[in-house]
Amino acid sequence: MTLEVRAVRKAYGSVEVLHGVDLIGGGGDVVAVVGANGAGKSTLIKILSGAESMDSGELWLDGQRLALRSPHDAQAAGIRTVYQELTLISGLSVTENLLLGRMPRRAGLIDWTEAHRRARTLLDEAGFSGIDPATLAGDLTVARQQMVEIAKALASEPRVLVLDEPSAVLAGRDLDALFALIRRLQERDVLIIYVSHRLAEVTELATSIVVIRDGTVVKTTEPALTSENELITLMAGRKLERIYPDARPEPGGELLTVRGLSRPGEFENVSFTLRAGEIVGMFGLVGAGRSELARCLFGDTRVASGTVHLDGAPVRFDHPAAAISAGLALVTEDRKRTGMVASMSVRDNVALATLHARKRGPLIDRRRQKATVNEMITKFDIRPGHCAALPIVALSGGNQQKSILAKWLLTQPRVLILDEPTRGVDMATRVDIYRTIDALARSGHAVLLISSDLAEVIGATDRVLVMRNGQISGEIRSEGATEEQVLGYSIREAA
Amino acid sequence: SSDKDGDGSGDGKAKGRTVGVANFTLGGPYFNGMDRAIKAQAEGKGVTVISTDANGDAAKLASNVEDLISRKVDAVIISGGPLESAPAALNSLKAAKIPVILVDRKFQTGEYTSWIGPDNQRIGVQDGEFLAKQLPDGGKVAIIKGGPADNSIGLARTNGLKSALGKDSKFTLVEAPDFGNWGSDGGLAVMESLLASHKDLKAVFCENDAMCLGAQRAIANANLSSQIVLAGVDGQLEALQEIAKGGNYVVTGLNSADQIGRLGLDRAIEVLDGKNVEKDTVVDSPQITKQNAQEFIDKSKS
Amino acid sequence: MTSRRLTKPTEAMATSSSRWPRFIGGRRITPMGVLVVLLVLLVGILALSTDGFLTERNLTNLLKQMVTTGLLAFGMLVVILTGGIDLSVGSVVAFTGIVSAGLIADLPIPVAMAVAIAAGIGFGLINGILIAGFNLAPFVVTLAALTTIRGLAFVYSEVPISPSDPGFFSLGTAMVGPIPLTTVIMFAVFIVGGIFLSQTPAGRAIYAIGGNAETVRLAGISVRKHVVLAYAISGACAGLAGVILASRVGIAQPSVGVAFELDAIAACVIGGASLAGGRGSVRAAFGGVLVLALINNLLNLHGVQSYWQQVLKGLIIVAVILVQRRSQRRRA
Amino acid sequence: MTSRRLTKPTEAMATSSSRWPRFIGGRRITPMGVLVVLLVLLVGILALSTDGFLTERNLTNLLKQMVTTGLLAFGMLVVILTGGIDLSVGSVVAFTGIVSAGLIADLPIPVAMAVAIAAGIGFGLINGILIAGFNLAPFVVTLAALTTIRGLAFVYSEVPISPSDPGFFSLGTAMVGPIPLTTVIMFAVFIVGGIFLSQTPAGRAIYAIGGNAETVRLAGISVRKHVVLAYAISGACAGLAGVILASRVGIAQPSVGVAFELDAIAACVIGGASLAGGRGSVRAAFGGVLVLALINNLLNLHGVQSYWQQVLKGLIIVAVILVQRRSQRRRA
Ligand SMILES: Nc1ncnc2c1ncn2[C@@H]1O[C@H](COP(=O)(O)OP(=O)(O)OP(=O)(O)O)[C@@H](O)[C@H]1O
Ligand SMILES: Nc1ncnc2c1ncn2[C@@H]1O[C@H](COP(=O)(O)OP(=O)(O)OP(=O)(O)O)[C@@H](O)[C@H]1O
Ligand SMILES: [Mg+2]
Ligand SMILES: [Mg+2]
Repeated sequence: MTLEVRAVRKAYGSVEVLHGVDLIGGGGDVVAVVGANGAGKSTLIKILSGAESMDSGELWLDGQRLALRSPHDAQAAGIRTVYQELTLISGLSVTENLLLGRMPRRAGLIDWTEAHRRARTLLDEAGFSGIDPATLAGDLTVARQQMVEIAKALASEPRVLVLDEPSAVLAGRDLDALFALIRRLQERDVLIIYVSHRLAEVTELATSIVVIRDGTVVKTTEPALTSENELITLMAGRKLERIYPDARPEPGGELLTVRGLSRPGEFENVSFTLRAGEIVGMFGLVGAGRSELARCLFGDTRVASGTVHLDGAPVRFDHPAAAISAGLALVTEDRKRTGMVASMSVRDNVALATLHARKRGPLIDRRRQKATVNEMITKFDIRPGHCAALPIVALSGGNQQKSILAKWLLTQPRVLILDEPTRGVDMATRVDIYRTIDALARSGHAVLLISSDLAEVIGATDRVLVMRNGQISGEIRSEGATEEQVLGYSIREAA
Repeated sequence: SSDKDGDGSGDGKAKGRTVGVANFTLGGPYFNGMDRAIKAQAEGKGVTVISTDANGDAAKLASNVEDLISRKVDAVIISGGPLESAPAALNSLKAAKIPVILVDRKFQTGEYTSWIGPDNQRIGVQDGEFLAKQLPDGGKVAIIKGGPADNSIGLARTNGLKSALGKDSKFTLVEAPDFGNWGSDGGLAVMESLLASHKDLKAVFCENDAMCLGAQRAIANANLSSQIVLAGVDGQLEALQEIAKGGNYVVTGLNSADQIGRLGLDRAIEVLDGKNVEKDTVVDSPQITKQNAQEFIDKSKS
Repeated sequence: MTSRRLTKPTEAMATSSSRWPRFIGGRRITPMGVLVVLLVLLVGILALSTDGFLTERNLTNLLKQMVTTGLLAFGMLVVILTGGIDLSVGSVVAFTGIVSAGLIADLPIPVAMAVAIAAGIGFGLINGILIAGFNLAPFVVTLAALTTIRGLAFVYSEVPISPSDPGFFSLGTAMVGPIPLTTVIMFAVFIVGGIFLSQTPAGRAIYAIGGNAETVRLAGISVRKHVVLAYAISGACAGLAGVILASRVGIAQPSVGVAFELDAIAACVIGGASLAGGRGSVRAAFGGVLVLALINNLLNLHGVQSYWQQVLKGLIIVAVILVQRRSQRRRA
Repeated sequence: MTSRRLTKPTEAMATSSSRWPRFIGGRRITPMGVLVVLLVLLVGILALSTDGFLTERNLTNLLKQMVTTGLLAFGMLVVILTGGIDLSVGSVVAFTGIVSAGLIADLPIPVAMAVAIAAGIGFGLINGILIAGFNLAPFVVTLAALTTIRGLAFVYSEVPISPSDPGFFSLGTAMVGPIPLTTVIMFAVFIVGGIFLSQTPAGRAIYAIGGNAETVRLAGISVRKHVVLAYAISGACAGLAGVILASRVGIAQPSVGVAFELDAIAACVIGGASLAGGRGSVRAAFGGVLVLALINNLLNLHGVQSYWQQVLKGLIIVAVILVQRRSQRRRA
């Protein structure tokens, strides 16, 4: 079984985003597709899955030329895709989501017992036994929704399984479960096309690696024959001398002090401090309660008990506006749902948190606003350049993320809380982000970096807090800390 | 269940009579004037009135009547507005042996005890004849209709006018394409459109006064008050005042909701007292012009 | 320090649950519970505050009166589940009513009625094709349909038609034991419809489309077909309602049915349906129909003056959905 | 509304795929282009097929007759941008009209009118607070308001009120050169409103809320405040429209304004506004108002029978939005 992608070209309107991409893989292969944000990975995948049509080029599966007019065609050909965005129907049960369009019937009516049974087996086979098929998809955590997506793709016994950044919302055990699944599929002679920004995974899983830059394949190689650094250089098109910034000078006085903070059912008795000029990482498995903590600090949910001090003065934020004016900023984990306004332009999105900042009388000073936004676009190298007028949905995931970061930096925060800021962000962009927060820290700000990426949570920070089941289960100086230690705190039972 | 209601009316006598009023709509001055008249008359007579409003929905009228029956009213007055008939309502009333008085609107089908109302055709004719006198050398006369012909009240009025002017070759009649929906705002808009395409109008006939009042304003805005006269129907107070002023609002035919309403209630009581009553009573519709407008104003105010 | 900083947990709950209620407490809340309490309450008030309520006649009236709204509400629910809306039902009621009354001059009554209902389905199909096929906004398409179909009703006959043949009334007046035939028909529609929505692939697809049409398409299910089906169902219900109404009133009017769609929608939402699509239940929608009917009955039996009835009806509806929202919050 | 956004991931997806390509090359293609072509077309047809059209009187009529729909449409647009809808405007028109006419018995005319408009704003505030504060479905809240406020109009006065003081009519009849004062007011509202929506923080916030309320809240902007503001604006426009209409007709009727909301909504959507919120422009909405006015004028000048007018009006509206949709597709 072989899948061949030959010289695929794709343009959106007048902009060509794929300039003749080639890719080949056989049964049991794991072909990793890596590339910077906006390189064209998702576009390529949309073409493979029939969601987008290609302008020129050919797709061959087992010596047969494929003409994919719709996702349905692709599925008929045995190509199944798990997209970057979650597509489950939150109002329906996991069972119905898994068997959508293939529900078992008796006498024309749906046979629910049989349906749940099949769903159960699907989840078990995929190794996601923890999920109850009867629950509503919407009631599952983001991570588990991702797992259901994957199980759903497997339901039709695909010959080619395409995964677009599946690990973005997974961590710890969930990630292990995914890898185990991929290995099992390899044995079943399934071809897996795997898009990820986590190079560690890629080198661990892939049988071959395709590096895309700006819509062209710059190299096809194998883990054995390459290194993470080489890959990063290829993706970025330039050498990234070092990923993480140098150690910062000793931090100053306490800026944010949290004591015994609790919200029933979310987190309990959380205490820590952020000092001026320091970057503190926060690691935890999905569901550990980090995002809830972040939202609470930001005044989006009320403090049930405990105290927060800013510059030694007690503060109590009843809504985000209060937190923002006190100098806090929160980049949320869920870009689509809480990060951007899809119907608006990049400019409107970037300016959203500072609408009142640049005004002439009661009116917004459009010229100054435009100038400021364009500054940020260049500063963060948001692609395509001059995208201020484009709707933000036209940007690739990573560039959307950069736009949101820009929005918050415009509020000139003193304490910056980042919840999974590099989720789905390529290495070059990550380095930009690390640089930016490093610069912030050096100029006396405090940064709380919530992340499920072990390397970054250690590498980019001064200290690491680990959360488990809503409690701080450990704290380590990043200097010389190992991933095992951190992971240990996040799973070990008694601390 | 009908004998149960029999008892109802029995002890009904003891604690004073209850008369139900089924209004097809109260969304217009004429009809809620009717409703008020019935209530006013009832107070004098120590009769309780339960009034319902179907908001212009025939089915709701039927169910309202059923509700009234459930509430053991002794008689029902139906103010059917534009309704042609209400068989269901009449049938259930018949089944419950409850007398039915129709006011203003006589139903084509179905059994009722007694009807009191105007002769709309006649009013139209009156207006027509008056206009004929008013405009000796004829001219173009516009007709503003209230609504579709599912309401034959308006139809009768217009036909009345046509029968008076139509045969006279001096007159050309133009019907406005759009309806005035029985309201002043509608009358205004329709008149404005009319004036855009017919500059040479001599007179306007509206199927009710409310529309005429709007039309009059449109004519005034177009500075044509001296050229175009108006003729309406109903005797709405504002119209009477305009007519009394002696402006271009020259005539209307009284169709007194107040009078009909009061007579309606009296008729209901007579029936309940077992008197045998006239089946159909046409309330005459005196023509109201500058000469007699003031006295009708005084009447309606008293 | 902590001890001094005790905050009312309710406060915290309120905010947190208003955020994403569905993620805390796990279990999903149906508005059914609230509805039942509400209905019991209404019935209680009616029974105690009026003597007319528990009479056989009044109850029969109630059963008759809820038929039109009931039928329309079911059709509306199906459309709302797809994330759409059908404003044209009131006009369809008028059109099918007058056509059925008109046709029995030359056709046997059942045929005439069948033709009229078919016309209703036809209108639904057109709505559906315009909405799903050309992906136009349901609100505007059905709004235009409201206007056009109303016009057509008048084009068919300016004047009301009251058939002489008493057979025409039988549908609207026949009783099955103590229960009006029309009410039985309505219940049948709700039961069959309930099974359709919860137990058949098509029904589930309609739910799914309201949740995420894209996903449904990717699953190889035709979104178009099912959306068209939904509007056809709504059209069929409206057609049936129109025929029943004409037969019940005994006279068909081209002007009937104005604003009927609003009650139907209100019933669905009182029943907890989400106008965004994907959420709503047949049982609850029927509960909504009952609530509206009881409110009307309450106001009528108390002889509340017409305009005050309107004032109160609006206020009560708000109160009802307010209670529901609150209860969802608390349970969350 | 938040929940609505969350439950509709389809919107976002549909957006990125189908909507976005229209932006290639930076320039945004608004439905304005289509509208302009359409308007030119309509005017052309009118000018050629009728002799009445280009007369000063007819044009003045057009200017007068679009005022009510125009004012309502602007208010409606603001509400629609937040992802809501306001069905109560027709009733507000009736209420404010009759109140203003009633009050001038004891108050100076400007004061009376101001009070009436304030009442309109008051109703808007109540709608907004129920919707944003208690997070109820806009459709049902404003539907209930429609009923209640209509009732209140009749409670205030069952009978029409025609003030004797001619000063009351001046607002509705005064001319500014060849243009009616009321039309000037409407234009003013559109211009100021346009600036408000595109150039002020509050205006941008209203757009953003329609796109993603959750994001807006987390950006430290009060969603509640702005949604309430939107409904207050709609109420104010309706109040103004009511006062103007009463003054224009010279008689205030409690029964006026039924179904006005539908024309207002149609105008917005013909102007390309998305009922899901976040999309729509003031200029385009005004274009929609013009289209509707011209359609009516066309049908009237051709003396089309009223119910045929309804039939055609509906069909034309569908045709218009169909053309728009197609054109968007083709550019894609
Ligand atoms: N629907 C679209 N219309 C127009 N351009 C698009 C569209 N989707 C993506 N693009 C552009 O095509 C390019 C490739 O986008 P794509 O999503 O494939 O990047 P990617 O490699 O998946 O990036 P990321 O790692 O951030 O997901 C980007 O420049 C993006 O702006
Ligand atoms: N806006 C949201 N809507 C629904 N679920 C959410 C939302 N935000 C977080 N969750 C889910 O709630 C669960 C617990 O909250 P939280 O996100 O704080 O855990 P976490 O430690 O931050 O894990 P992660 O952030 O990596 O998902 C997580 O599984 C998360 O996926
Ligand atoms: Mg991507
Ligand atoms: Mg999180």
